Amino acid sequence: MNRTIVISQILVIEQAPGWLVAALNHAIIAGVLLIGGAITMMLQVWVERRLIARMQDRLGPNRVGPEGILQSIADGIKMFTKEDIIPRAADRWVHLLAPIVALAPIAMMLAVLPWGRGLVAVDLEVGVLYIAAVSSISGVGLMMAGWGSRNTFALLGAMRSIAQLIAYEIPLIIALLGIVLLTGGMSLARMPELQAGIPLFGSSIPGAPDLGLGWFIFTPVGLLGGIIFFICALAEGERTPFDIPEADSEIVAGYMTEYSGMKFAVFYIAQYLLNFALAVLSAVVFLGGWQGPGVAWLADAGLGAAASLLSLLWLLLKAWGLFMLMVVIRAAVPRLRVDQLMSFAWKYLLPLALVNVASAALWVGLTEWSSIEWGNLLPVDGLAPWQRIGVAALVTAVINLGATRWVLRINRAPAAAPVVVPA
Amino acid sequence: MSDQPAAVRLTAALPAAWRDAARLEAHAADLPAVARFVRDRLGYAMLTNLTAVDDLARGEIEVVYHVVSPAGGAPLAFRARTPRAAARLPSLVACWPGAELQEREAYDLFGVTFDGHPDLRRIYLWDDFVGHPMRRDFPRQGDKYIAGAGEE
Amino acid sequence: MSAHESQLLQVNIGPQHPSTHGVFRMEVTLDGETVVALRPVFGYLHRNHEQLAEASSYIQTMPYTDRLDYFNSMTSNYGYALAVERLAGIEVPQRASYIRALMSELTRILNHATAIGFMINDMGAWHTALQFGMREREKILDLFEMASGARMMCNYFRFGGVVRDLPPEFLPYFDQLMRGLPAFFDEFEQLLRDNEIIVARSSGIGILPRDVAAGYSVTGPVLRGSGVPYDIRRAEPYGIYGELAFDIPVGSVGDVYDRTLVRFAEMRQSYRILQQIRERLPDTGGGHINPALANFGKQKALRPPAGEAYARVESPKGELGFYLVSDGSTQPYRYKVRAPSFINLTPLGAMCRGHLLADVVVILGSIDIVMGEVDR
Amino acid sequence: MSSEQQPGVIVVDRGHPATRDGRGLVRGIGVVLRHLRDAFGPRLERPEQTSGVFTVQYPEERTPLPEASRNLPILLFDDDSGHELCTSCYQCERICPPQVIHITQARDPASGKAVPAIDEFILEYDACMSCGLCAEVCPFDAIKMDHAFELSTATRDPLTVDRVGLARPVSYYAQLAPQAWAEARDGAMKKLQGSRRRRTGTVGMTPARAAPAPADAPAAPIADAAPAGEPAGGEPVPASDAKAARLAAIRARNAAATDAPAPDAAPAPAGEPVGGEPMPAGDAKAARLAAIRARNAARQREGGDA
Repeated sequence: MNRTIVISQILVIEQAPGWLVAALNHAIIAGVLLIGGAITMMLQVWVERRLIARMQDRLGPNRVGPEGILQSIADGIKMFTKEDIIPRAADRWVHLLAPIVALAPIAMMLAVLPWGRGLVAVDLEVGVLYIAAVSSISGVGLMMAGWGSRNTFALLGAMRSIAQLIAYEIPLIIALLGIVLLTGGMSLARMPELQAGIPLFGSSIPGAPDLGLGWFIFTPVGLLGGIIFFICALAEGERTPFDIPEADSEIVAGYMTEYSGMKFAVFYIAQYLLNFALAVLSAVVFLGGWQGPGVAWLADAGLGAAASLLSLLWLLLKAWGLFMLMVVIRAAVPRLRVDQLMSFAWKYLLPLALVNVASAALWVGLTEWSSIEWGNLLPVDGLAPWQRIGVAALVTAVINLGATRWVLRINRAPAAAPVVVPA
Repeated sequence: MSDQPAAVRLTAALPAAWRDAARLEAHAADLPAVARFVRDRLGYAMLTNLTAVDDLARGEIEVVYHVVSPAGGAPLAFRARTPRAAARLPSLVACWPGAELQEREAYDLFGVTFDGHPDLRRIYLWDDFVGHPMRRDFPRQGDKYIAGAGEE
Repeated sequence: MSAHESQLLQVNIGPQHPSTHGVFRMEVTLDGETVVALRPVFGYLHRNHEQLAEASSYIQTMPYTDRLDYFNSMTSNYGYALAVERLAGIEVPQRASYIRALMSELTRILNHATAIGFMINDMGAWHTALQFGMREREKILDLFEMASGARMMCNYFRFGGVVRDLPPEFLPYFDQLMRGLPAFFDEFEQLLRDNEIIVARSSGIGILPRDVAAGYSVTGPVLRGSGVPYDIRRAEPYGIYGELAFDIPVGSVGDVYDRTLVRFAEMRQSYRILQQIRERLPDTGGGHINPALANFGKQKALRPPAGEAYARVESPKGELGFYLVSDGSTQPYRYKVRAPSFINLTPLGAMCRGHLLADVVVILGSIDIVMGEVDR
Repeated sequence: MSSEQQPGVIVVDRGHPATRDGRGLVRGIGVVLRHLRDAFGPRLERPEQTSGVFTVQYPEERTPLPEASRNLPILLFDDDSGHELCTSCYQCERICPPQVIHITQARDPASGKAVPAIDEFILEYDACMSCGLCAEVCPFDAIKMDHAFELSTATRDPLTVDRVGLARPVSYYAQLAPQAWAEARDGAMKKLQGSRRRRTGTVGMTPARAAPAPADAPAAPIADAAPAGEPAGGEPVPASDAKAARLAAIRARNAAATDAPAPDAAPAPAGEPVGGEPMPAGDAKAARLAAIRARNAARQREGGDA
């Protein structure tokens, strides 16, 4: 990673002790990320409300600030000044800690995401593993909230959220695993770098321009993986149609039922931040992250800072696009029932994710193994890399398409015997 | 109001059941038999409306049953009377499950006890309410319950 | 059965809950998320409407009937006016009957559009379907306001007719609305009907089989969804409904999905009826009210002869009946409302048993209740 | 299924399972996106449109109210002479379903005889349900339904509106409902001439003349009823205090006479208004009700002071 400029290296202060420099660097970066996160969350709420309003032939909040853009700040002030209620029967400390436990891991997720060319706060070699591990901690916070509130709705919501998180974490991670196989590493910072070049073939064709479009979503493995990952991200982030833990029409607000004021706002922030983090993650892993037309050109022209800025823009554009897709889905569809959610995870997503991992392995074999490793059964040595990618794409496309059709067909079984009112 | 041929058939088939055949007023004890005949033989599958009427002058409560046939036509009304002081009638829930909430309503507001009802509780008023407010002699107290509840 | 011991969970859904459509409570006993028992609890909105009516003169009750089913005050008015007209033997001129039917069918469209929207909301959608329904409802309410002076509490009907004839701006607005309605129906259906999630959430849920539905006294789209083609507009036609051509949509399974589809189809049938009414309306005669009762003093002093009358109309929610007993005075001796929302709740516990908690609100939504009518 | 054979019955189509596998969801998203696009286009203005923003930005934009629109009752007075059209015939008080109208009749200061004019007219806006029966029943076209609906207040007191707050000139109503007034005008004015002949001095003249012209200020009843700011800290202003007491007194006085709605009562003749035959039980009951209300009002005042 010789081209990577880690932010912390910008702020080298001569003659300062090393630990102080490191502490300052981390504090600044954390501050930037958290403030950015808060602003992002406010923008998200505003964008969501305005967009959904338009889809419903309304205007949405348009009073506070120009076009209502400060509405979230007004809401935030309201939240801050609201009375903080702790139910008498609640477990005080658990009730208090739950929002923090829910928010903290999500803030930690922001650290390892590559925000642009050379813009990564912490470059972990095991970024994917870290994300998977940290994101599941926030489920503990939800369970604490539901249990600590001593409210039946909250308890039901907590149970649902745990069941949902566990069920969807598996296909989510397996979908990531396919890409891990393709990239041969778990570093999130490296993933965008491997998605340069042109669609499908990346930079394997000599002489082809580096458009920054070699996104994994253009490969069959990445396409299926991306779709699975996005669906799981909806479920992880409790977005419609998977907002079952807080199904307001059924269990009022789920685990948040007994929360008010600032603690409620913390849950709210946690949720939107998680949605955004997952959108960024989807963009990084499947949509090329910060790659995009122009980045490589600027970098080659020696304009490193401009390239970083453009790459940041590309990433935000993709992440916001995915978030808006979430918004559109929220406007258009109702939520699933908890058993349908489970069966969707286990009967559709998990088998497809497993098939996708197999396809990914085949892809790696077809593009990188030599004929000897194939036991001389496949004479692949004579082919150019781009030809081998073409073959791999064809094979994996057939496998993935067939698997999808098969999974859809076997699950089209008649529903269980309906419950009938006794005469 | 009542469908003439059906009423005629009903009175002819159960001649002993009537206290006042012209109004299709049955004896309380014969009510289930009348209901079964109406439902099974005359085809009135739906008990559409159950109304209690407090006849203060005669000291009785009349319960009017409006039944309709899914095939159409005007509803058939038959009725039964019970003394106000000890209002009891057999429940028709076994015959028409749709009577359940309506009998509870009559019990709550008029104090008619329906024998054989599976779950005869007050439906609108709270459980320790005293009296049956739709009876004609229930005092009309204005907004006593809003602010004057502490006294009296 | 599982080997481990489990405890049942008691959950009170309501009286304050987002999906109880008012102040309604359900005591639900859950095993995990499966409903073991469900008891509806009523009375939070009870205001002794019937006693109020027995202490008022006949016309004074008319505005109170608006408050029964506050979505459909026009049909509530219609039922009450019909009962008093039967009791007192009042004739209704032809034009008044047409206006009444016009208002009833507009009411049906607005009720079904919002009822479906609310039910989809109960399924967890984010108000989109509801907003589309509300948009059309607003237009219909504009019409109601032109005619009656109020959007929701119309108080438009009088004994022997309606309070005033349609104003001149009514019909042009109505024609425009009619031009837009088919597009609304199509789009609404496109948005909802083939949506996999809605189908999955509603088919096979809350089945009320055909052979028990009538026994439970349910009426309206709930009964028709169960496959019984019972519609008072045809079973016992009132007003001009005997002269109008329309079909009765029925379901085949009797689940939530069938009820929704029946509502969809009924909106289209109402549209058909409205077209026929619009065609004939200019040729109708007789004025908007029976001349003998055109003076409000006559309405006020109405003393129906002693006797009883039961009149019912097909309100959008089902059979809305009014039972009146007169003792010859200016006040009814007995006034009883047969409220469809209330009686349609009879099989709620039976329909919900064995389903999941999430289905309970959907089943309740598919019954389409209004608490003003349930608790009276 | 037998219903399929019946004429006039259609069995609804439960849809086509072949269109599943997410295609329905995509169509739904398509509908939503179409609305998103249309919402940036022209506003929904004609009822035939089914897309486009249909909401109104309320305080700045208002949709015109149709002529028939009714909100709360007002009392008309003649622009030229300032005479109120009301003759205190008690018809509206009797018809009012929630019983929120309270009238006392004016008396000739010299002879003490009742004249066809009001001494006080109190209307509880907070309990009025805007049914419009009072306007319909009024034989003198004196009470009409207003279009003003922005009547929210911080306390309930200003919503008990008296003769001053209710008064509106005839021209105000004529502008609200030109057509209805055109039909009613001649009769109403003729009847006003008749009742004016029996009034003397300032009896029947609206006291609202001194107040700002209500036609310019639709929210006049509130301004009139709560002069110079809202009562602060729950301490009732003396004016509303007095009004509540006066209201209780009127109720107690009228309760006996107007207990049962008299069916054919003509405009009340001179002397104390007498309704139909008062029921023996109703008399006592109504008096008790008035006493309860007065007591409640008193307690509320005590609570407010404490």
